[in-house]
Amino acid sequence: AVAKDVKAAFVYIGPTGDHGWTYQHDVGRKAVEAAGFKTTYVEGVPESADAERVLRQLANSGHDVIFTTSFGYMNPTNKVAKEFPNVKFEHATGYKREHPNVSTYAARFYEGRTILGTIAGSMTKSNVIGYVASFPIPEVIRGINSFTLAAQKVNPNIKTKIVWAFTWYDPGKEAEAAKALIDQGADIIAQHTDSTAIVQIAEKAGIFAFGQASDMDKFAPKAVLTSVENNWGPYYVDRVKAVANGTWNQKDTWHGIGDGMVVISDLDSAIPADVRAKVNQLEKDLASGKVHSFTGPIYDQKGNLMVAEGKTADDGMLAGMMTYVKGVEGDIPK
Amino acid sequence: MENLIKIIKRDQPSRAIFFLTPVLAIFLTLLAGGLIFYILGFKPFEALKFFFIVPIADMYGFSELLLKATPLCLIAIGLSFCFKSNNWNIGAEGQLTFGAIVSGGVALLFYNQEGFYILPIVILAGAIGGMLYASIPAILKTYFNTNEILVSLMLVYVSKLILDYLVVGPWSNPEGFNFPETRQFSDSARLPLLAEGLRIHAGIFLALASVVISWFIFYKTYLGFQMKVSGFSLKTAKYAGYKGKKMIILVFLISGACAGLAGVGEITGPIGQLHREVSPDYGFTAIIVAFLGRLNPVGIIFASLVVAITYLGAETAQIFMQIPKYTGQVFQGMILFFLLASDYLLFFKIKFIGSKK
Amino acid sequence: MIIEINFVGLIIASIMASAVPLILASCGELITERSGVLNLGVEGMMIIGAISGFALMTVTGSLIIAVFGAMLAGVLISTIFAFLTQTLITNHVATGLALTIFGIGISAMIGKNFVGIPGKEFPVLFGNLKDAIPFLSPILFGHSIVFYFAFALPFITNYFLKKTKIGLIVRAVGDSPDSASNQGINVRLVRYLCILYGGAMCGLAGAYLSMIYTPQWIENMTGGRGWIALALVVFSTWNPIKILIGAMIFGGLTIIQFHMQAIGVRIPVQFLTALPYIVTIIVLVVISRDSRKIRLSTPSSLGKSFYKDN
Amino acid sequence: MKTNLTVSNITKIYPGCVANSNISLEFKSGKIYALLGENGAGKSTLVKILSGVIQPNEGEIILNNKIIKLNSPIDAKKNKIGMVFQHFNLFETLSVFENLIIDSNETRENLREKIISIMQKYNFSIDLDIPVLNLSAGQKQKVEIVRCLIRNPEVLIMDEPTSVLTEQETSELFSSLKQFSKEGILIIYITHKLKEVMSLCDEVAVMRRGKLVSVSKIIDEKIETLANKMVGQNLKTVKKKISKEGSTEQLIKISNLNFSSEDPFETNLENINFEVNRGECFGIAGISGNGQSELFQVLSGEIISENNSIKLNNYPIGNLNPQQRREYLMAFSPEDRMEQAAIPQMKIFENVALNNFKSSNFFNKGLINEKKIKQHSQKILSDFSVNTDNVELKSQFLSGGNLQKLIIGRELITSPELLICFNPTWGLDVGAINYIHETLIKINEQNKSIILISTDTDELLKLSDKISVIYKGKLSKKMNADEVTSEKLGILMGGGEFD
Ligand SMILES: Nc1ncnc2c1ncn2[C@@H]1O[C@H](COP(=O)(O)OP(=O)(O)OP(=O)(O)O)[C@@H](O)[C@H]1O
Ligand SMILES: Nc1ncnc2c1ncn2[C@@H]1O[C@H](COP(=O)(O)OP(=O)(O)OP(=O)(O)O)[C@@H](O)[C@H]1O
Ligand SMILES: [Mg+2]
Ligand SMILES: [Mg+2]
Repeated sequence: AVAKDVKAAFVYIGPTGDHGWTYQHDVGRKAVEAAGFKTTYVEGVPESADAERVLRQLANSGHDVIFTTSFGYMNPTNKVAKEFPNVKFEHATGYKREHPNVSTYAARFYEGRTILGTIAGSMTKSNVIGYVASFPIPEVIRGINSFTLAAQKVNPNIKTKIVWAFTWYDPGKEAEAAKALIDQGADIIAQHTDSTAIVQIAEKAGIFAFGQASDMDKFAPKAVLTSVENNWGPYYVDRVKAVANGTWNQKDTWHGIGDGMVVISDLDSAIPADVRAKVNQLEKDLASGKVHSFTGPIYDQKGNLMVAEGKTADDGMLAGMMTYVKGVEGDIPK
Repeated sequence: MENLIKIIKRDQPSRAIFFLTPVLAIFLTLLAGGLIFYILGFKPFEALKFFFIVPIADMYGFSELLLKATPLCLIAIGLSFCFKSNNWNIGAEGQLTFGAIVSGGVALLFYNQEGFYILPIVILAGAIGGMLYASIPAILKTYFNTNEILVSLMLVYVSKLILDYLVVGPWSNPEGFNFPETRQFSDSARLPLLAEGLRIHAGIFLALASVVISWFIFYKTYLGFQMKVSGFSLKTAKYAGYKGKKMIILVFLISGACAGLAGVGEITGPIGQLHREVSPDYGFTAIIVAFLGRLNPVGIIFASLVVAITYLGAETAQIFMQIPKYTGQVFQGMILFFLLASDYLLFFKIKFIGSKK
Repeated sequence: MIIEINFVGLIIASIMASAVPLILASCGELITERSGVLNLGVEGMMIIGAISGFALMTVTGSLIIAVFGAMLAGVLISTIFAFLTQTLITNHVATGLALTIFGIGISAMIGKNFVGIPGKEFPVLFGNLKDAIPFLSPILFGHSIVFYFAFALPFITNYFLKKTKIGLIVRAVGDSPDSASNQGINVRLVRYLCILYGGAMCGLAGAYLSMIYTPQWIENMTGGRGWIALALVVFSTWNPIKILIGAMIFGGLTIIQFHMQAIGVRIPVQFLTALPYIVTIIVLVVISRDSRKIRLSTPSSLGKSFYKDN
Repeated sequence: MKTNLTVSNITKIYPGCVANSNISLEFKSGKIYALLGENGAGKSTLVKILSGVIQPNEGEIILNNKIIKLNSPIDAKKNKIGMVFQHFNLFETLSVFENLIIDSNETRENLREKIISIMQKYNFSIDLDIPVLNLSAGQKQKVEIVRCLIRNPEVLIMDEPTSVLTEQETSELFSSLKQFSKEGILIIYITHKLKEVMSLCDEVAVMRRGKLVSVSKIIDEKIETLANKMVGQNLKTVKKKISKEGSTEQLIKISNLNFSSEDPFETNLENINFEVNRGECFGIAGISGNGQSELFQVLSGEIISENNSIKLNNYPIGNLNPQQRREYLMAFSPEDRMEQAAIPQMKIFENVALNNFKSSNFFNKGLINEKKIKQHSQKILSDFSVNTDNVELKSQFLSGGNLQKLIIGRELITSPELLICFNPTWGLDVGAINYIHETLIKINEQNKSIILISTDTDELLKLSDKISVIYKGKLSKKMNADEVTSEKLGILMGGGEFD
């Protein structure tokens, strides 16, 4: 096909303006448009039976590649892919690739959290760091662990207090969770949920926080020290071009800082120069692979060795990580 | 100048108007909808076309309409039992969810088995789940005088949290990396599809059966008669000697069973597993369907199709015209507003007379 | 020790902050219900208030315009309800449900362009006294004007109903619209005004959420608070002071669950989240058992249409 | 100053009925006027126009030589016209004081003083701070009157004020009214009780079917002449029943029947005892609100009681519901025709099906047997001379009298052993009343029994063999109907002689 003829569709779980997960995917979509391709998007598609119809409708109406950007679209994506072998499907954060026209992709957000942990550990005064989490799945546990390991490295006395919000996006709930953590003495808050409510609460309370998914600095200029940005644009442009050139093939992509899928936003001026220097170096080392977020020795909460000294956790272990490392408070909800 | 229009109370509510007002309401909704599209900067006719015609222009689209209408129709039929007899069950969404939980739990027990007996058990479990859940507001209403509107509604939140707990924790797929979903059900626990390539499944027969059965109950049985009497006047029902408490519990159970079946239809039909989002608020939308259908089983069939279109149309209009998807909900609210408003014509005549000086 | 006390004070302040929208909406609905009108559209009116407040703030930059605009939006949307139920004599329950569905839809539609925009900081009063007194300071100082208004409102409402002429008329209409009408009270007008007032308070409650509590717009951000507000009115047996208590209990249960998590209490999170709803049901059951009291405190004409022909 | 009120050419038309047709009347202060007429004559309509509640289609109201427009009750109040309505216009859950001040603009303190002085002057004693629902009917009426007096009315209109009052309360009211009249208040008094007119009023206007029939001085009238004007014909009156020897075979026995209600608006029943023999009519008199409706519900089974407290033919039926009691050949005709005994929006035959009993076969194995019900309904319509033969007609299109005939017919066509009826002729006109009375007498003649709960003492005296009075949920001793007088009943109804 001629390159310009390729049409890409994006299916979003939330509204494009959420300044979190969906917003970043839409930034990626805009990059695809800028590269000269036509795009369509459908926002607010529930993960119920409706997702399948939307996918089919998109596949049916001349789209060549469809990006399904939420875990819950995994089964519908594979199902519709079977019926439309000529359409390429790209499913974010899932693991099923049942047909040759389905690829999966995800980002190594945990690398970003290593950086956040380093900053938090260096800057906390109360030694209590709050962490608002969404769902107890490996991705989130991995984030908590890499964050805590990094923080401990610079400050062995810190504790990470976790509150599970059981939502990816519910600002009211996230705000209440953040408030509870602040009342419990946390002076820095990290989040693995998508709204900007938490950084806003931190701003009001006069403490520090980290943005998630997008650069949330403008929502809380004083509180936000930095954000871990999801940068899907390069990948999307790459994959759509591959479709256009006929070079698209099934892949399982897991990119981190090195490939630019995970980006650390500008560091806030509140971060002291020495910490800043350390972080900049760490970012480079993570990108080059010189440093790995999960380098042994790593112990779990009970003191059992998870990763031996000098070893790093392999991707299989990371993908199924369902235990806290030492230093994280509480249990993983069952 | 005064009294250009005179409003007169009708001696007898007109039967023709009784069935015409829903049509009028739909017409007015289209009109107002066109206006909203125009204000939002879209071409009204094109938008309405994408909203109401394109989604069902082909066989597949039509089958999707039926698929969407199936749960709405089932729940609305159940709700009409409650509404007809003056019981305000607005927690069908919770009953649907709980039905899905119970039937899903049973289906998961059989995840690695096949057998003809599995599906009936799963379906039955869903109906029972819905009934159990509906019995809570019913029992609290009959024995503790508790407001059923609020209780049934609070229980919606609770059921969604129970589902959440189960799919995140104990029932999550052991091979699924702890993602919040269960195993896929075995094929024996899935409702059979009506045609290859379409998603429309045997659940539609449950809906149709509910229509026929409810029509029969409403108009041909003592139970239906008792419900009608209770709906008009609880005092009369008491005087006639009807067992009021039993009736309240019964209509809630029927309503819960229908909602539970709708839940079964979703999870053993198009979804095939339990996850956090079993229903996009079918339980609430079905309230509109029940009213639009005038609590009449045949009317509910048409109403469920009309309301189902607003779901599909909202998607199509978004894909092809970038019209915000919420227009669907706005349409649903408007239909109900206009229907209620046009009911005025049932009881009042509006007469245009010459102006007085 | 001072830290401990402050900690409790902080928690109480958080609970109060989360109770504000409930108090506002409940007190508004209470007046509506006292006039005999059951408006189940609280959720819809709140969400309209939330988007209107946020949108006006973003567009005009004026917090005052935004707050009053949100109340006006609540009034406008409740006018639909008033017109339908009072002029066209429609069923209160069905109309209220339609209002909620419509409100959620239209707010999301309007709000499309306002998603992901940061809110403006809402000024707080007595912010400088925040650390002045242990325990009391976080409770008393450093809140928005809406916060203080909300905690005064139950008392104002109580005074209004018990001591003022108009309050008496509202109660009379709710008790017996026929008698009121024969006394020359314009029942329809009174009910219209009570509905619109309820709309204004729900609008304000919504604006509090989108402008102060979590200053941004998110679809469906009221998250069922409207229904809780309705339950609180029953819970209070139509007594504004008890609304205060109910809202604090509900707000407390909502906040405490996160603290229990942070402390490490091993109860499934979903159970903690469900707790406020379950407690609400239990409280409703306990209160409703005393049918004598319910009968005496429920406005006699609640939910019944009034039609006068002549 | 002398007040002078004139209505001229008042016409009020309701869909399907001319309630007032071209009425002209003149009233002057210092006198008490009676407005007399049978049910539906249009009396209430006329005074509702005078008090601004409704507006006439045509005609004028002239007060002190000025035409006044009464577009709302407020206008009437401004013109110092006060009205006490036929049905209480009070707010039950508000306090007496709040009820009194609701339409006034003065401060609470001033009003309280004023109210207390009015109450002292006329010797009314009512606690101002208790809710109205705790008051007796007589006290409620006084509240209504005080509410008018606060505004120093020049015109005071009373619409059938005595229907809920005891004899004593009535005479107290009359002396107050006479006092008001002496003080220069113009009084318009509505009633269809002739004796009251004779003892209270100076002039009388009689209405019939919306038209003014006559205006005359009371000294020129006699009860008989007024009655004829009111009814418009020389009525054949139903023969008062001759108490025959009667059977001594007991049909129903009520013993130690108690009921305590959770509803604050209801009356508790205390230790009710009575029995009714076959062929006997047992009358229960009393002012409304003294437990009649609770007693009716207990007897019909709408409220279940202790099983042995009600025995029919020695068989305990206290915990049977109405449907089960119908199987034992009991029948019930409740007070509220439109909201309880029938459903106006349903068709005649559907309303007939409300009285469902096994042998009727209206419902067979849970299915509706429409044919059977319609046949049965047809028979009721013809046997009880309801003026339609269309069983598909919605009941709301029947007039009050015809609806009552349908209900009584429905209850009687099963040939019950015992009919329990509650105010069976309430709101009906004379023709219909006669028909119902004849029917009830016929039942007794067929050796069937009746329990007649009624607030109309004339009716009770006419139809009953034995009479008791219910007062505050207690039942008086049983008396032979031919030995009691209406005075005696009056005393009992007012609570006299109830230990
Ligand atoms: N709102 C109404 N709509 C239609 N008809 C009405 C209305 N109100 C009264 N009527 C009719 O007008 C007629 C006169 O009624 P009105 O109440 O004046 O009679 P009344 O003389 O007061 O009788 P009663 O002794 O029963 O109180 C009756 O036939 C009644 O049915
Ligand atoms: N308030 C009202 N509103 C509407 N219609 C009414 C009203 N009151 C009475 N009607 C209708 O007016 C008609 C006459 O009613 P009403 O009870 O006055 O009859 P009636 O002439 O007294 O007959 P009967 O002698 O049988 O009692 C009936 O059809 C009744 O339904
Ligand atoms: Mg009258
Ligand atoms: Mg009549």
